[in-house]
Amino acid sequence: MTDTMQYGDDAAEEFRGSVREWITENAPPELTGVFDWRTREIPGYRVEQIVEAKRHPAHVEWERRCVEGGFVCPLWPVAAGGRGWNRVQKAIFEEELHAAGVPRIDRGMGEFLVGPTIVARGTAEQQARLLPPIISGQHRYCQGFSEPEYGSDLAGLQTRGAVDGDELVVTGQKIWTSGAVDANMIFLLCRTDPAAAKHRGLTFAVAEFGPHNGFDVRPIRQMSGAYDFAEEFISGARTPLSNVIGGLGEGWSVAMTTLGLERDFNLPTLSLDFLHEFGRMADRVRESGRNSDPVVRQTLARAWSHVAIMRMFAKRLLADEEGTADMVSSTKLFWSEYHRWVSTEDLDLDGAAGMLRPAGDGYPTTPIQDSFLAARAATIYAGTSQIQRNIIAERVLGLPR
Amino acid sequence: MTDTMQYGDDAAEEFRGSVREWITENAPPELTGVFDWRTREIPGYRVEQIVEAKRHPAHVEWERRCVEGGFVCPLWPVAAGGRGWNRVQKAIFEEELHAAGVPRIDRGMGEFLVGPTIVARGTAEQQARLLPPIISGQHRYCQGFSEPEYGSDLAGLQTRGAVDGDELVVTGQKIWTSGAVDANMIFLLCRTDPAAAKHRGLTFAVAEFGPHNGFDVRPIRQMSGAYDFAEEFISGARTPLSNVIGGLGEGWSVAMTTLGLERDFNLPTLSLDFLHEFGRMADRVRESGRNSDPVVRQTLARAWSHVAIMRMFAKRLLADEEGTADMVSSTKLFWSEYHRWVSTEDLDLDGAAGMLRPAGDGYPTTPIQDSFLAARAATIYAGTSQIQRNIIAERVLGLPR
Amino acid sequence: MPIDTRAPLLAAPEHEDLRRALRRFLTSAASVTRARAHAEGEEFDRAVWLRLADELGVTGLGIPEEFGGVGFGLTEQAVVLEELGRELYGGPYLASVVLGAAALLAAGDRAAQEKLLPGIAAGETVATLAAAGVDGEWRVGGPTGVVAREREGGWVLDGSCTHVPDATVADVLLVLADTEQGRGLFVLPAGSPGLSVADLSALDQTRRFSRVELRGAAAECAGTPGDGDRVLAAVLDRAAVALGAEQLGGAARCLELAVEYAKVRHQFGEPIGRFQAIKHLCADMYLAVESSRSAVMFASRALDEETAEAGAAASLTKAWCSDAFLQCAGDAMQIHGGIGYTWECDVQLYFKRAQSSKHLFGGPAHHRDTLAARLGL
Amino acid sequence: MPIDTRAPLLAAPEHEDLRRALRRFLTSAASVTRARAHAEGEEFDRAVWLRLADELGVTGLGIPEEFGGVGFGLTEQAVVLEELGRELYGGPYLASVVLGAAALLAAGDRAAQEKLLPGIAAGETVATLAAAGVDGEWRVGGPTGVVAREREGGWVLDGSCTHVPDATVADVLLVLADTEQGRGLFVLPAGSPGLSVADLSALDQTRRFSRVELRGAAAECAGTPGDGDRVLAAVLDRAAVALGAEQLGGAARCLELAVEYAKVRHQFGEPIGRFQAIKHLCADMYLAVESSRSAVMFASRALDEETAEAGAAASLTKAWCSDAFLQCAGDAMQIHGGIGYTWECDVQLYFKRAQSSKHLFGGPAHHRDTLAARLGL
Repeated sequence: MTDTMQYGDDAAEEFRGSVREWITENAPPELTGVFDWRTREIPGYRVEQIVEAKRHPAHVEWERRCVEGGFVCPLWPVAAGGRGWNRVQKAIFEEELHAAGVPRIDRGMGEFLVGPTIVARGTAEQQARLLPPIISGQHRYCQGFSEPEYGSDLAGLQTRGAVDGDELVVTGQKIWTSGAVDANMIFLLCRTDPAAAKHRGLTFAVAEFGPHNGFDVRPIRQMSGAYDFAEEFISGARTPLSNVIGGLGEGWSVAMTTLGLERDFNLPTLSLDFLHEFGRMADRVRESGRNSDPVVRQTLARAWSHVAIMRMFAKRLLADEEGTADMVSSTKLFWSEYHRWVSTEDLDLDGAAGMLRPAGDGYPTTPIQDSFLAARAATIYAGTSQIQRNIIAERVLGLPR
Repeated sequence: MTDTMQYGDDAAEEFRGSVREWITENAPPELTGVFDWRTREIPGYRVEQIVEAKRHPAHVEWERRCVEGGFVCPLWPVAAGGRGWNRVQKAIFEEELHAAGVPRIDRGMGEFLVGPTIVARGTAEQQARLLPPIISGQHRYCQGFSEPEYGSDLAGLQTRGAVDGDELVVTGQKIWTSGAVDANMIFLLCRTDPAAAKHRGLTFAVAEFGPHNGFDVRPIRQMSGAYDFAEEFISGARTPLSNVIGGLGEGWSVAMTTLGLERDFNLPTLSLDFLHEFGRMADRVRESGRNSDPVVRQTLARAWSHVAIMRMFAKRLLADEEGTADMVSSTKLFWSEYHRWVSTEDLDLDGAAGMLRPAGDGYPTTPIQDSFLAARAATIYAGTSQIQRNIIAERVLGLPR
Repeated sequence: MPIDTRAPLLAAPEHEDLRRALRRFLTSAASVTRARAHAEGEEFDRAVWLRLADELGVTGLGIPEEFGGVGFGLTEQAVVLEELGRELYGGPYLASVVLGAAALLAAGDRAAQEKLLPGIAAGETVATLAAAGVDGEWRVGGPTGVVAREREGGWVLDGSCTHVPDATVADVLLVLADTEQGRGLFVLPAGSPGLSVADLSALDQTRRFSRVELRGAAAECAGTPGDGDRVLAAVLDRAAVALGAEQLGGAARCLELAVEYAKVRHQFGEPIGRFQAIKHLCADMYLAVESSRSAVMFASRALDEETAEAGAAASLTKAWCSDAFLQCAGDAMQIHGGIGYTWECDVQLYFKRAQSSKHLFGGPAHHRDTLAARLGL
Repeated sequence: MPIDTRAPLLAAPEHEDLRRALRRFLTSAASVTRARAHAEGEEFDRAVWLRLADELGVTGLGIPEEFGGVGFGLTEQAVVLEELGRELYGGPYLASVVLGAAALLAAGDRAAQEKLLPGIAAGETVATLAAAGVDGEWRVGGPTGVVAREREGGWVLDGSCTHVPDATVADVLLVLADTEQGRGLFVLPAGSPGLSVADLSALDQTRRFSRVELRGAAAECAGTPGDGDRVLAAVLDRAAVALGAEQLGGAARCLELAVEYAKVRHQFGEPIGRFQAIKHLCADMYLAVESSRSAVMFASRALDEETAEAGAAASLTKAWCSDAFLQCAGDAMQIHGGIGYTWECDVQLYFKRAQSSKHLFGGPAHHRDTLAARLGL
């Protein structure tokens, strides 16, 4: 049934009812007050703020119930410990969580990248050993792909992987590692055969992450003051060969599987978050009486238009799983450029008051300032706006390379 | 004295006084009513409108006085029949004409391109024979460079020139010939040595223009309904070898001289014309009471800002003749993109009324509609906005080709 | 205002069947080449119109079954309008099937509906609506140039109305006029005594507008005098989305023309489509087209289902698609270079249609301000 | 409004000498590296400030000779501000030499001028102006948070003022305060009883702002009570152009940083500066920089010569340079990729300065509206 479920049809609405009921029964009432979960997908929140919110007893209890109820990693196959949901179900679940003001318990890169890669390319032994700790939260992954000179250009990476007995020994440097602050595992690409051609001789492996295993983690401070990314100097990090996914020298192909999964976009939830953010901006404008300023009205109308269209993009993506590859670059470009624009307009509404930050050590900022600063990263990471336009022109429109 | 004259210094102001006096004494009073000469440099006027205005007796009389007074082709050396003015003097003269609401008598491409090319590269005999009829208005030139497949890419042009006795016989096709409607002479590039490398073997010549000399002129209708350009099919057009400038096979180098002269920009006058156009838009807004609409006010403030900056660009160009090559692409990009924007805003101010044209045959339009349509050509001709940005990036900023 | 998360969204397979059939038909029988001929004076081709009605069934699509239509909504009509917009079709689809039918349906006059809607649905009756103010703006509560007076049990109209689409080919005119009770909707057949229709010269020659003069012309009132502004408001929301769909079609076609040209036109030894500047213009056009498509899908469904955000969605769509179409037509022209602004190039026809449609039924700034009001700002 | 066509325009050779000397000095003694240290808590380096005053003579540039200055105008100061802006210099040039001196000159109080201007010109006295409203906006006629009362032949100030630049390093404070006769300008030395100054946390850490609290602090009135709004209006036009010049410097430096990085950063085997998308971003930044330069030249000269368009030129300049600087800083960041938004990269300092300066002395929309008014709209 769920395979043919269409977003909005009777089966979907029945599903919606059932998850809503479960949420109502299980979400701790005080959880909504811990954090504004309705905007957590929007660039601008600091990892440390979210990490702290997750330590709240209400969140800990909610996490326990979600794990027990089987609502973690729900897109994973049942055999892998998931629910085997399709994207429509996940979107509906997240919509209901958003409506309730509580977060989905996600496992970050473990859930979206590592797990599905292991499901697709790992052995049965690897699946049995590596997937459950992701669901339980015991393994928290970060990604080790980018290197200082090879951001968009993976095939040239230089980090070495040497086989030593039944272990792989990794030496080199990685950068732009998001989630490194909180991670205890890493999945990475390293070059195990330096003699092979550029995109051959790469190996994909998971490894324990931290100083105890040769990872000298240096958090990278962003202009917002947050440390959402890190750089690692890797000297002799070890991992058993049984942690190599897809076999030695097969890393390029495995990495392409992983990067394909980055398309498992979160636009349905993101667009709801942007709508929530718009609502807060509209409330501020109403409170200040500036809703009578025709220039401000034009701006807010443009903002809502973007969000409504983004919401519709999300529905189109959900309705048409086949054609989505064509649209992923478009939707990334659309929301990241929108957010760069709207977050500037939002801060501009504060006028001179927006020049000041809250007092305190370590460059604290207002949520609007956070958004303004973080929005500048979103047009760069996961493919710059320039690269997205290239992809649209070449892959979607067929212009010559 | 005039060589060291600075725009705005005492010598320049003395010069201004003298030309103003001459204009006051010589401009026929009724000439200002014949046409809105203050906006004639802005894209949007049709060649046929200007041709008609020039037939008015007041204009004929004004032209006669300007020729007699030696105010035609004033940048040409005195020996060539000009006044040997520098650009500052020409700009001041044009400012005074603009203030008086009367046109400068210009000789179009004859004055700006052909004449200076002949001065630089022609023989004494050619100068004596070919320059005076430009000043008198007897020779009216159009330009035969572009070909259908070679717009921006001159070196590949295909029109053939064969030497037959003491004549050059030209066969081929030219396009985007502006001024063809009114011209009786052409300067063109043709390939006289097909065996030579791409940009060698070209020859630059002037020739009589018209059906009597093998030029089958087919006016190109623009979307405005005007015929400002033409395409020519050239079958055996003849011109004496004495009309070859710079020698057979030297055409590329002569053409580079000519194209360098396209930099003899008219920004000082153009910016005054844009200011005049802005004034008309501001008047319309005031009359309709829309000056109280904050959205419209923002638009008009932006428009005036562009014009004021353009005016200042013009002064900087005048003050710094050496550094101008760096700025020519910038000013072209600036004014053409500005005009594309402002002419749309201008027509938008008319709302639904702007959907209608004046009645009459042949697609007559209002001046605002004319501007709106013609502005789309200006971001294309004389180097598209894309090409101007390339030039700025490579030649001015030094980014790699 | 919440954005409804429930409505199913995907264009049904039947929509795609309709789209394919219509595109096949238009390409052969009513392509932009015919639109150009129409622009240069060719008469309205009623045979093509009747084939659209009979063979494709598009005229009855949005009219209830009880009045001889198919009983679908704007969602389905949007497919038709997009396809017509791709070819700049010059027939009275917007005038008759969108404005005319919507006005009759909104006015709720059963007798008028039974009399006129079956003919409109069948394509046999061409209707149009005269409702622009004296300045050409279609606005609820705006000034109207027509006065209706009761006389001898009927009504008599005097005055004039501009920006009436396709009035010269209409069989029946619906006219919004002032009465002592407020504005009302009136009906009179073409050729009525005292009615004269004159074509206007338009920037966009592919869509014909007329000025309608009324000198004591007899007319019937459809619905209730005084109810005209409510009727017009309902019509304008539908018209905004319908025109948005048409603009989407034009924008999409401009993108195609630009991409096709960029693949074949060479400069400096390469197809210009290999230059990143051209690629990025095209990518931005693609985003403009697909965002417009999202807007049209959102708004047509919202109006069909009468959701709370229907009005906001309509305003959004007209503003958004207007900007997107002009962007795409302008950039297609830029990519075509010199050829693009010649009379012979189809791109200029789209460019003029884009600028003109932008101001039909209210410009983008007006719609954004209305949208803000509808969001409670 | 006509745009004056007469004024000579080219930067005089002496300006270029000043520019070169200043750039040399700043690069070695007060580069953006020092600005970063200052942002992270380093104290104001008075030695560098005094060298700027003594060796470069920039503090007296715009002050009349009779008060110990050089007697030049904004045209010359603009060169200085552009260079300071290039390095995000964190000293009190804007506060003391632009705001402080301009306020004293506008207020026209000879005694106060003779007492304070020579010190400001010599760099020995650092002044600042507290004139923002309670919301941080510097606006003529806006709400002020300070009240001045006459007592025992002098004046006493109570209240508070936010967004006071460099107040923690100022030797003397000029304060705009409400009196019974209207607003007036008041002077009090740093350390006065009842005066307290606290640094504010700012988005842009390279420029320090303070909150000034006044509790019965004694002050002298400079000029006439009631004349404060006129004084503020004169100061604000000069401040708008001065800040515009500083923004121009920041924008120009961002362009340089972007171009330098685009030449050396390789991706896909090529310097990224070979990609047309990067080239065109840089070309548009160049246009933003050079148009800003034109605006600054226009406005500084117009204010110096008190031409009819001086006010319009000032508003234009603040609006234009604000947009240009944010554009250039943002695009420089985009071109730098991931590195660009790290704390370690200088581009982020420019980016924050750009957004912050945009709202100092009124944002772009405010200035455009003022410009429209000054054009008679």
